[in-house]
Amino acid sequence: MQVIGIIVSLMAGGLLAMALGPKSAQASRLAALAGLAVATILFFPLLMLAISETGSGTGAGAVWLSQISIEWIPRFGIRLLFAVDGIAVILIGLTLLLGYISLLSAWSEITKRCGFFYFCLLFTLAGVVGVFSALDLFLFFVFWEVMLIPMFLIITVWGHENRYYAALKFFIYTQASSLLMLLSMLVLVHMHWQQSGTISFSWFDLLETDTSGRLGFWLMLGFFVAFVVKLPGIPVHNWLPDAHTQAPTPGSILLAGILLKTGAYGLLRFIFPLFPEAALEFTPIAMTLGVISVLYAAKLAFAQNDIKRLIAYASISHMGFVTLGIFAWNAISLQGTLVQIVAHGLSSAGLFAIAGLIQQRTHTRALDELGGLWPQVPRLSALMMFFAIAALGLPGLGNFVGEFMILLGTFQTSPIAAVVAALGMVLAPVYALIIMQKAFFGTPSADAKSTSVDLVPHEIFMLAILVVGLIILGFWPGLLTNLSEPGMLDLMRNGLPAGQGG
Amino acid sequence: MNLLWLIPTLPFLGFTILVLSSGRMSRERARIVGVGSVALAFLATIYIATQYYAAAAHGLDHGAGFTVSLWPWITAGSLNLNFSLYLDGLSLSMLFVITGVGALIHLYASGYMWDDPDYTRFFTYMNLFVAAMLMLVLADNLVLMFLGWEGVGLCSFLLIGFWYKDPKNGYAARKAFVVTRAGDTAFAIGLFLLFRELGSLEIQEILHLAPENFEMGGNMPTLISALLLGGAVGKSAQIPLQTWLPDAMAGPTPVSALIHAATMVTAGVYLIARCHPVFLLSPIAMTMVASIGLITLLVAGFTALNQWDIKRVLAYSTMSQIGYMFLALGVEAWDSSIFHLMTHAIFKALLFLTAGSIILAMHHEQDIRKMGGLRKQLPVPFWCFLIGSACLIALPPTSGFWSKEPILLAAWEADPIFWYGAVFGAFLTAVYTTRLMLLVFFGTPEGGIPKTHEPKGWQLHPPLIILAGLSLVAGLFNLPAADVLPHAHEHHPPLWVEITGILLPVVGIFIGWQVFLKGRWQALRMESPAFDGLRKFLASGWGFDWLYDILLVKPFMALAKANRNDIVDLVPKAVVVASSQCYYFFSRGQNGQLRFYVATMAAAAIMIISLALFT
Amino acid sequence: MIDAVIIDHAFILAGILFCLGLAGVLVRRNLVFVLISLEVMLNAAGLAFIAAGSAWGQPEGQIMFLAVVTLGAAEVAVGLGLTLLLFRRFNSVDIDQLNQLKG
Amino acid sequence: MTAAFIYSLMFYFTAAIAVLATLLMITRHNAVHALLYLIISSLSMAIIFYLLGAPFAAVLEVIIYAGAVMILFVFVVMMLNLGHKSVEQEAAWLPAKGWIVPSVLAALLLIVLIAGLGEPENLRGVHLVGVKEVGISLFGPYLLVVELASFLLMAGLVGAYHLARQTTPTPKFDDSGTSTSKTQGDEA
Repeated sequence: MQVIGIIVSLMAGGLLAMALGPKSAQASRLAALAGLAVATILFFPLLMLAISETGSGTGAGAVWLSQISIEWIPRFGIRLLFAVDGIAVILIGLTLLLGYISLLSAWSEITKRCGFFYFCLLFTLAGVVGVFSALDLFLFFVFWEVMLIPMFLIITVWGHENRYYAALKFFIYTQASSLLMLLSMLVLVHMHWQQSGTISFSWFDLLETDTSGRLGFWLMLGFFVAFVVKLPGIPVHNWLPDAHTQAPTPGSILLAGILLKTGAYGLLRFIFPLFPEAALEFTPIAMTLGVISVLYAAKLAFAQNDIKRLIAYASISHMGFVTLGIFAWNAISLQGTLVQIVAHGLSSAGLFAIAGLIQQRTHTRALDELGGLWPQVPRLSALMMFFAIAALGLPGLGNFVGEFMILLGTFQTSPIAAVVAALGMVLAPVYALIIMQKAFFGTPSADAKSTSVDLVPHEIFMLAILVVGLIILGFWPGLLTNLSEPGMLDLMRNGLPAGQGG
Repeated sequence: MNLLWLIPTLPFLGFTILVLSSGRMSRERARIVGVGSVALAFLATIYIATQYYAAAAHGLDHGAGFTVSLWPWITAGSLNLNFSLYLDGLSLSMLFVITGVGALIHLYASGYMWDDPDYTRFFTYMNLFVAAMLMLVLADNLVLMFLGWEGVGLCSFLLIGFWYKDPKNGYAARKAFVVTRAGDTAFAIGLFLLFRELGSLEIQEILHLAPENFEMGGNMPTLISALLLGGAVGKSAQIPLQTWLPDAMAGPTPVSALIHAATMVTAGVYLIARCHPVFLLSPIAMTMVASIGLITLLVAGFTALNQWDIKRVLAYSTMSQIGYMFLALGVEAWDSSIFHLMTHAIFKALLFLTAGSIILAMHHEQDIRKMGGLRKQLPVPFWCFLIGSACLIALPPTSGFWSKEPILLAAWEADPIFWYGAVFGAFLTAVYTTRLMLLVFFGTPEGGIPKTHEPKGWQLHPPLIILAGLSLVAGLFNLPAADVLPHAHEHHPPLWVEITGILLPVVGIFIGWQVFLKGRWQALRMESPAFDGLRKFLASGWGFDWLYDILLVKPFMALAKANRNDIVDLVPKAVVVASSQCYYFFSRGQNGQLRFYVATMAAAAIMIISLALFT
Repeated sequence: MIDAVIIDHAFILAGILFCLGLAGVLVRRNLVFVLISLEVMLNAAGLAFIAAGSAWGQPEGQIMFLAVVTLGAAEVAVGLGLTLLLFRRFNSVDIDQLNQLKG
Repeated sequence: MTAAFIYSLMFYFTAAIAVLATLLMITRHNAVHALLYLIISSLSMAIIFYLLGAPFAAVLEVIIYAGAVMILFVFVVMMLNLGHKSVEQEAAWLPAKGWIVPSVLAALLLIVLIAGLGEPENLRGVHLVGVKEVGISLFGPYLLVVELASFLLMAGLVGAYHLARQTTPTPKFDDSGTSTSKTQGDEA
């Protein structure tokens, strides 16, 4: 089955890269690239299948494109259950794409211990692909941990000045919350065993459990906390700014581009379908959390002096929209969430790549030390302008389509949340344009670091992929939403409490 | 008719070519691409217009429009928007204004910006602007219009902050973007409400569904039209959100001509004209539109009187003329408001371009106190400026008269107060225009008549002459927009109303002439210290800037500075501190004295035994 | 049965002696005095065993006393050895000198 | 004056002596005085053992406690020549208010212990347990205790010997907290 092939090839690539590491950095880079290439080759049939499935256009295509289930621990009903639907295909595609981007950005930036770096990079990718395709809760948890460790290593080994603090904080936050998830997972399985007599960790069986009581609410909360920590929701978000500022550029791209999406995917896949009534009851609180994180993170982003920290808070603000979209739980807002996830993946990867390039050239991330970069590096600044505009949600680019659909969908369920979140659209340009003003416009301040080297072709190629991706998402979101249509509708039906129509 | 998609794509194509060339293209080629793309778009518009009239000729009922659907854009659940363009009389007339005036301004700009280092970048943004404006006007559904709406806002940000060396321009650009973005958010919320109520965002569908679903004067249509008005007010710089327009003058003059006079600021008027059935459903909204128009035209009139920068005077006069258009929309004089929009685009572009020539001649000096008696040195700009001002004051033969007069009459029909305000506004316009004319071209400033050098480049004068000719002749066109918008019923107000409407501007000219050239009634110039407070208040745009600064900007900045690193971050730090405190407290217990340990053992023994015994 | 009362009082006596010994240990800084008080506490414990043994009339009481005594003896021997070591190293017998292990 | 009355008189009298001796022992400043009071206290304990019908224990107490242990103590006191100057030192180390906490703790413990005693009724008086019975059970079921006792003593012996051995002069540990080891080749 392709997904297992993708995961295995990524891991193999990682191991090969590590093996070749000591010999020569170039060899390990090529090994990593080979691993990723094999994974992409295995991914294409899946994509073709998904496209053909939606070819029928009526959204009646089969939901589960390919499914495989191998016995793993029969006693507890744990199976290697990999299943991929429209949503998973898109997210795996995004992971592989951003894998390439982070590989390209690592080309010049990572010099010491390359082999080990590519090992960590590819294992994180494998973990994330596993998370998107595992439908056995236990397997999901395993991959949830697999993607955490290498990311922690990337930050600790190749990070910037106080990377230990950031990596540890990141690790503790995610680990603690995932233990909560493990606990509620086990109790859920127990509940299922009591109700149906069979022990099984598979998502399909657990769908049937009746989780309407108080216990169901607490279990949902357990899952919710784990995912909100990963998708930084406001109360538990403060690991992200530290992790981002201290992570190396490829690390930030991975972190912002993919790891945040696992939180959003988790919310989408596990909260509503498994606990419909509890989620419905929890919606107002979750919506307020979403709105607060939109506005509060936007205000904080404006106050930052470090570029990467500013972008980190910006992604928290964007992810606040995702929480809103998911808890509105109707067709428009869910498709909007998916578009927002992909668009944010691309735009924040771009922003972080450029922040990394600026740091490489001027050796500083502080906005007040930068100034007047436009005349020195026009191409870099033009691309930064593009990504800043994409981040503030200009129509015609991916972010706007996502945000608009989310707000439109949320307006159906709770108008107040949508209206207040719409204020986020006003705050977005405030923080997005501050970077342009302080770093690129204006005259270089006396002690501003000057830089002569504009973009190198391979850097332009890297950013060009993201630019094209965002434009396609902005003008032809249909390419994406058709793929995820069947999967999303089926998910939505599962997520609605019994008796409520589509 | 299916070449309609060509019109927006031509400037967009110009934009992509200029972006991809990114600096490797020479000035000449950049000029050809930049100006050529808009000129081609104008030709395409003419071609489309001929097809439109041909179709209208053999029997197609006037109101019907043509839709060209390109590809499905956003489809999810019950929402399916597709990327489709819609052409009818209204959008055709807007096309004429945008591409026609736009092409002339581009031609002028190619000469004006000749020795600017970022030549290609300038035309990249200008082409993107024209493409976005065309998309706005041709959009079939409101979300596509929103795309054009925000694209236009972005380009105005880019162009205002074009000379990015000076941080003030950057600030003005960000201010324009954020203020218009506030209006756009109101527009977006209006869209959400519309979608929830009517279930669709296609403009034509809404215009049909609205009368059926909403009852006259109900609070839903009022709310929706208020929100749409919010968007329009943001983009057209009307009262609550108008503080950005004067600062927008920081951009190059052709930008002010194209964006802040002819096209972008009229987007709000186009939106209201396009959605007039929704507005018609709620009289309250109509009066709101009219009153906002009236207040803005008066406020802008007074402020223009006290400005010393030539471009700021024109900016406030633009704000006041758009106030007239809003007033016309409010009093249901739909077609005359669009007509005024067109004529205003022409003569205001003319005024701005001539102001550009003057500034260029005066080595980038914009303060009219330093100018004077330029009529001999700059003949062409002088005559063009004269014609432009005549139209602005709405003297009878010019197009300004033909477009402003029906607005005044319609205002009288609707409500005499509107008429009195409008007429007084006309008088103010006359005074400040003559003031501008006299201070710039007549009289002698203290330092003697400044020496000016005649700007070279053939591209500068032809557009001025064409625009001057157009602004004289434009009064005679009857715009295709008329057949889309509901026909204004014939006005027949009392005779004295019409005469005062015509005579008052002449009186204004006379007063202006007396005060500013002859130096009589100096008190009126309000220069004496007694009026200092009032003059400063009026000059600052009635203190809106100061108000918003206190209300919004300062608190936000203070809040941002106060909470630079995230109080929520203190929670984990607090946990760390608490655990280290506990450690310190308990570790003091190990003080190395044996007797202390024995004592604790004894105490523990006592506790355990008593616990065992008594529980 | 006054004898029974004797046994009870014997326990009370043991308690008193034990607590006095404890007080002695707690108060003193001189290691020798601490050892002496310790002896008394051990003795008190022995008494309790003996009283119990005689109350039930079983020899185990005295056997336990034997164990206590051997323990006491061994303990004193080692304790005094340590005292000597303490004296040689610190030139004084004050327990508080030995606080290198404090937290 | 029946036998029982003499018996209980004897018991309470020796109990009182024992308590008094211990009390005085604790409060002495001079080590030798404390030792003497310890001897008195153990002798009175021996008498009580005898009264409680445990003659073997009484004899044992006298021989080992009063005898052997005391001798050890005296030896140590002599070696450390805790003579006159140590009395003032002892007085300095024992301020009056130093007694408060220990005595409170001891009193509390006493109360708790006494409260813990059960009802005296089910105790069936004093039984004489002769040496024969003890000897039989000692080398009968409790042979292991004897072996353990021997282990214990052996450990004590070896420990004491090793600790007190004077092979190399142990490093002086002055108050500055640093160990000023002057010995050469010391494995430390």
